[in-house]
Amino acid sequence: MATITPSTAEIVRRSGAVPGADYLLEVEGVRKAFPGVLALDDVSFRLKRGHVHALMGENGAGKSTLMKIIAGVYTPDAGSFRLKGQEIRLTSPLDALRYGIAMIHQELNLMNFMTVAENIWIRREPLNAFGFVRHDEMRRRTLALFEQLDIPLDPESEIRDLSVANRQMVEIAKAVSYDSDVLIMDEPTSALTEREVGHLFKIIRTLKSQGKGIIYITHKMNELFEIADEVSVFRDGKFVGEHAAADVTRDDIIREMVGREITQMFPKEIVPIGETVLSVRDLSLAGKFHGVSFDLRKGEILGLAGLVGSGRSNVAETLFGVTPATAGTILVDGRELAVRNPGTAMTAGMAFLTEDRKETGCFLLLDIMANMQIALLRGGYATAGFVREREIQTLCLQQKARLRIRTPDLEEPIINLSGGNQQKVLIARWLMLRPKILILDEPTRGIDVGAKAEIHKLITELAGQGVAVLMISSELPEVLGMSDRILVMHEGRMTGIVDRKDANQVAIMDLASQ
Amino acid sequence: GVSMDKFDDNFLTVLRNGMVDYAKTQPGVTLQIEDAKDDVSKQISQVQNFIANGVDAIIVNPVDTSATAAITKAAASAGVPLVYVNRIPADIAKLGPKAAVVASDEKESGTYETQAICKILGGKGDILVIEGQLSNQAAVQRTADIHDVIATPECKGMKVIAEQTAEWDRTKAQNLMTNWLSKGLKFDAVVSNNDEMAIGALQAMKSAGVDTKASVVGGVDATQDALASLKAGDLKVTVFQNAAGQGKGAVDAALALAAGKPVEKWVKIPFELVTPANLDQYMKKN
Amino acid sequence: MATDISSASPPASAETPVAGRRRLPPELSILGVMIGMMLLFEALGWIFVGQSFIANPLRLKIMILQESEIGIIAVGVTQTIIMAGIDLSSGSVVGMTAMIAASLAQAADAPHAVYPGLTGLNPIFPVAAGLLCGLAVGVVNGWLIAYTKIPPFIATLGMMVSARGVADWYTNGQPIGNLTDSFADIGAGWWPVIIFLGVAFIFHIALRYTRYGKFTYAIGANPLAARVSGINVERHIVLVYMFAGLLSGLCGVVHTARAISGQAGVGMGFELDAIAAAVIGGTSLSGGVGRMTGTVIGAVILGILTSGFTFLNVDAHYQEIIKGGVIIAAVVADQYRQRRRKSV
Amino acid sequence: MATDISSASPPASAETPVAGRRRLPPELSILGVMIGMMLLFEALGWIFVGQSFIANPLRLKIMILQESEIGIIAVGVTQTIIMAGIDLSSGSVVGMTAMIAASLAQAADAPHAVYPGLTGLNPIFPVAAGLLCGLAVGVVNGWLIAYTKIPPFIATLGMMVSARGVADWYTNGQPIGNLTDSFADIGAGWWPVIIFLGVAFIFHIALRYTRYGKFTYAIGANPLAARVSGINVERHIVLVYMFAGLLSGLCGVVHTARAISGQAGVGMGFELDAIAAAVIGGTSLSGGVGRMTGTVIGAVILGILTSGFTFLNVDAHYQEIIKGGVIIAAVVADQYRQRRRKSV
Ligand SMILES: Nc1ncnc2c1ncn2[C@@H]1O[C@H](COP(=O)(O)OP(=O)(O)OP(=O)(O)O)[C@@H](O)[C@H]1O
Ligand SMILES: Nc1ncnc2c1ncn2[C@@H]1O[C@H](COP(=O)(O)OP(=O)(O)OP(=O)(O)O)[C@@H](O)[C@H]1O
Ligand SMILES: [Mg+2]
Ligand SMILES: [Mg+2]
Repeated sequence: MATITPSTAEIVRRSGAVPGADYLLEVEGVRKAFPGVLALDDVSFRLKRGHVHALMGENGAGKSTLMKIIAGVYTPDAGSFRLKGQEIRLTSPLDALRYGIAMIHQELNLMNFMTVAENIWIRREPLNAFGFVRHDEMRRRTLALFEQLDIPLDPESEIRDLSVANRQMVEIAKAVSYDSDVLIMDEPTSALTEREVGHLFKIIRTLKSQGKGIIYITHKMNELFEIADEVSVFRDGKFVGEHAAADVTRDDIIREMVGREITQMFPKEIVPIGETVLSVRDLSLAGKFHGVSFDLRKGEILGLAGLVGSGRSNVAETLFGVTPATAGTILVDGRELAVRNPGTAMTAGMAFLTEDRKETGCFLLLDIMANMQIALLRGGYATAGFVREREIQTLCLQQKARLRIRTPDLEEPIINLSGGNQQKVLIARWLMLRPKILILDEPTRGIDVGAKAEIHKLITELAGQGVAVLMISSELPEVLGMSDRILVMHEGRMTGIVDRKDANQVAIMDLASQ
Repeated sequence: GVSMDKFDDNFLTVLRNGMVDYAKTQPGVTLQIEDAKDDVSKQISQVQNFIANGVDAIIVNPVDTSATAAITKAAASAGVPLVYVNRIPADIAKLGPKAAVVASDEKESGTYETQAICKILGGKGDILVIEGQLSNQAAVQRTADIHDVIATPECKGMKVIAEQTAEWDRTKAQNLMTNWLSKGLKFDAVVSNNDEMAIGALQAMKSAGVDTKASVVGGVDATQDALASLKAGDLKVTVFQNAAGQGKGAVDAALALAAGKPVEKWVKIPFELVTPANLDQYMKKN
Repeated sequence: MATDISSASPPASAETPVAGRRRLPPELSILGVMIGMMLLFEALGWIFVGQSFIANPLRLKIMILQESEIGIIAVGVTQTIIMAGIDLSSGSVVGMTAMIAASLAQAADAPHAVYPGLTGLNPIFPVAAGLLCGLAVGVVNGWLIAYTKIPPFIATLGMMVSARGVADWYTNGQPIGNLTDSFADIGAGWWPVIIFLGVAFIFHIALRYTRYGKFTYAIGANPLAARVSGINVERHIVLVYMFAGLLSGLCGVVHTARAISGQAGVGMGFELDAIAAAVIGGTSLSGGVGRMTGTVIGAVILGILTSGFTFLNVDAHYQEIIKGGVIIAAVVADQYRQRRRKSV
Repeated sequence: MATDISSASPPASAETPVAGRRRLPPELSILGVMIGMMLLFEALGWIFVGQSFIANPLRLKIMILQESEIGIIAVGVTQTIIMAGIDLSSGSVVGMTAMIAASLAQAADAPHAVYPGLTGLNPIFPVAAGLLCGLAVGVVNGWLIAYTKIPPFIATLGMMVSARGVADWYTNGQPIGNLTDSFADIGAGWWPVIIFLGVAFIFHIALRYTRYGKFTYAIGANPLAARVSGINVERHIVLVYMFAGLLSGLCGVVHTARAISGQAGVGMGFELDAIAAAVIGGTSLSGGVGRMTGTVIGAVILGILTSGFTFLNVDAHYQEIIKGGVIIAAVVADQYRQRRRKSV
């Protein structure tokens, strides 16, 4: 087996393809086991030059794992790799980058305290003759890159000051800046709204025309048909099929992914709407949003739509007391409530699924059980301080089964779960509370089609049981499909509330950019 | 200005109090006492701070006797009188006219202690040595003294069977002694670099059921606890270093130098051996 | 390939936890290192000293007795570290509470009593005073960290300097001797060991099975998420540091009783030993990870080292040099074993 | 409201980075605290002592001179902390390199020279020996941390114990005196200050303007992201600890020259002071945040405190008690000012 040492990476990259090699990247027989889990089992995969190859599969199917192997982050137990027909061996991310393989990771991987420019050019900073970094040049290059990609960000701002969506855009810019032949995108749009997605697709098309290959992972079906040329489907760590995107339908793929039919994506049921449980009047948070007012009634699902950075998440955080309001009133069951911290909100019957899984959601080092039960412990399930483990374990197991969380056991550290499964654990955390008012910020981020339908059904069920739901989502079909009414925001103002019957893409987008 | 090696040392506390008490009896004398915390650089800095503040004389209880050159130089070039107390600086020969030393001869302490024990044992026996902090000169010196005494013809029959450090600390000595006892070591005497460790060793022996009245344990410093132990018949010997005398002597020397009067280069304050026989005359002293 | 959770029927696999997957507690590995270390000394003992290292009750006792003071504060320090904090003040608080407890524990016939009117008291009083002082310091530490948001390192460093100052100032550095026998009994025989293991057990239970423990881990793993989950993070921080302070006070009392004397310099450097015991035992300084059993093993490992070296009569100078290496080697071995087991 | 990055016209806003977004360097705030502290002592000076605190060149010199040794190692320690590590061994390495440097710097007429054949050497040799030893220790630290993956706390703690052992063992605890004048010159007058500020400047530049610095921050902020970006994380860790070791060696040399003697106990506790200087100066123990200028200011703050207390003739017992409080207060003030500025 002719293996090429990393030092020849550049040569491989510069040289043309081996005659007869149709594929940019060929992966064969990859196997990867984690303790207790066989994440990939004899998987093969091929990527054509100038094509977008989509990867589909349920949460935990092994998509990210395969991509991380290709990007040199994990070492596979078995498998061979060919780049432009030449055998290569990947031992570190640096190797992969040298071979011309760049990746946008599912979990954001940025340096919080460094600037946007520093993050993008890390290890490739422009230097002057003395080896000093040329900050001006770096800034110039960043601006040039941003202009090319149409990203409106200041290269000097620090990552920690950016919203999740903007961080995602930085990741995209960083990956593009490597000018690599193979670009892997692991759920790049999970935090983006339509506008940015359109944006990203423009970038992808340009790259395609330059003859690069793109591996694209998503759980959003519509994206698949918009951008992909081929699609490969994975199930339970195995490769189950490759198709030309033009030859298959949505249902075909879903069937292949989950092994059963999913009939209805947004199983909205009209349930009786009860009395008002939450009233918000002129709620403001200085510098973030102002003058937000709405009523939320029993059994109602209120969607919250808007562009990225419109302040939707801020409203939710303020309602829950994460960032207490600077003005305005919150009434729960008609009584005014001074929400100073999440504790008071929870006592009043609220629950809040945050949008940033990593920062404000998961306790990454703790096990699944600890992650699920934490909110529950506040108000019960303990006798004289001693946690009633049995009862809680039963509850957790119920949630695990109901949400199909893919894990060997509840003692697994949550960090070892796939992104979508982590999200499910967090949803379980709040559902177990049996809240009166459920606030969901991007609830189905990174969740596969099958599970998404399940979660939608669950939300509808809860509404049927009289829970008032406030749902933020950047996926317009989701908001349109699920909500009884939709509140639209733009730059910290609410621009209107639309009823389900009047709601459509155009009306919402109109309000969102008003 | 006074810079002390450290504040939380019993002996140096007595010395310091000796200075303070004596200074109170002297009209117009105010002391500013600093704690060098066993740190040479801190001490040098303190002296420089004193000079910056324009004190009339400086008393230094050196952290490191070999590192006094810098202090001597600083004081001499600023023309401030300087008195070293308790420990003899290595550069004693190079001290200028406005400098003096008030101290006991450290060689005496370990020597007196070991000689006394040698006498009790009749010149032969196995001994355990508990050392102070390994990086501390008094510890190094006293341990060396022990070996020197054993090398003399009268004490040739003595043998060191184990030698370990307990870092001047009572409980560490308890631990060390218990570890030795657990090994079943047979010994005739324990020679400790100070009283605290000697008492620790005795406590360990007591709790292990060893008859401490019949054992031979020696220390240095003649602390209150040591004297009490001596009286109770546990400790057999300790060595008294006249801390208060050194403190008083240092203030005297500093005052004399500040007034322009000549002072002996080394004002010697002798060590004194304390045994049950002469115990009473020391009970009130430290 | 051990398990077959990749089965296509999720509900089934969700209900039946797969056999053979039971996780071993991570401290088993460091326990292995500890046992290995004892066996090594046993072997060296037969070779060089001609006696058994382990089969000696007195040695087994001193091995843990000599670390029980460190151990008591390590119980508190471990909790602060799990909560992604640290407690540097513990050693100084030991010094401070030792002086305070000693001053209230003097016998009626003490010649230079600190409080001549308060001699010969029931040991309850000095013990209570020591514990309360420790507790108060802990509350101040916790309050500073929780409400002024300064790094725990700085808050407890400041407290470390100040508490040592108080200890030195309390009697101008004079030691306090002539303590009552009833007080001294607290530090006699097996008592320090019993107290150490007792508090370790209590807080082991608290960490594993109570809300207090779950909250401690949660805050250490992700304070933001803990807050969003409704935990009163500030109050809990105060609570944990309060316990740490209380345990430092307890250590001060035990130490004083053991030495039968209160000394200002006591406890110097204890904080580092305590942190070392915790970290050797597997507690992560970045928070969220750690167990009390690990800390106990960590403390015992330090004790084995000290006893082992004295047992082999290693030259005091070489002891130090080797000791550093052995600590590193123990943790490397632990790391290695854990990693290997993981990949099996 | 500060920025308008969510504006609907991206190209325009991309071209014109919005004004007013430039962050003020965070160390400005701690500089303010430092100046406030000096003014406070100035005011107290006029009230209680009747002289100026600041207008005294000798005092200004000693204020920084007395912290310059701590400062030199703090330069290295700061970098390890920025990289989310720590270096506890620095103080012991100072002790060890001090002994080694001193043993090679003895004058030809030294009575009990350690190496009688190697006296009266050019100061180049002791300096080089000290630096190389420090460097070697640093490489070992870095290697352990990078390749065995043990926590930096344990690796450097072990090294701290071992290096102190080597220092004690080197001449069995005997101090080494009678050094050559040419060697002693390195520690005379302003030299320690110049060396401190010199290395601080070099590494300030390195951290801000070179790839070395960018990598250090990146690894500290997010080691995974650093690895994924193609940084050889292991190699860089070794590099940073190597520099930290080198600087400890330098401090050992400077100290020996300043004290004109090598003593085994030297440098005890320096590591904590150095970490304190860094943390007071705004370096975060969780990594990714910190600046050399902050560390210099942190060291100077410690110096001001010491000089100020001596100046006011505060009783040494109270000094300690107050000092702890003042360190806390300084950081609280810094925190408060920073937060206020942020929310503006
Ligand atoms: N570091 C790890 N340790 C243990 N198990 C892991 C680890 N990383 C992933 N796994 C497991 O491997 C399987 C595949 O995970 P992977 O992240 O590749 O899924 P995915 O297809 O990307 O899912 P998602 O759509 O949710 O992102 C999952 O069962 C996951 O629990
Ligand atoms: N952690 C943060 N630090 C500073 N500013 C932030 C942070 N997160 C969000 N912002 C800013 O706050 C404003 C509102 O953001 P918010 O997240 O509420 O909007 P959103 O409509 O929910 O958008 P998104 O889809 O990005 O979550 C934006 O301008 C964003 O840049
Ligand atoms: Mg994934
Ligand atoms: Mg949002």
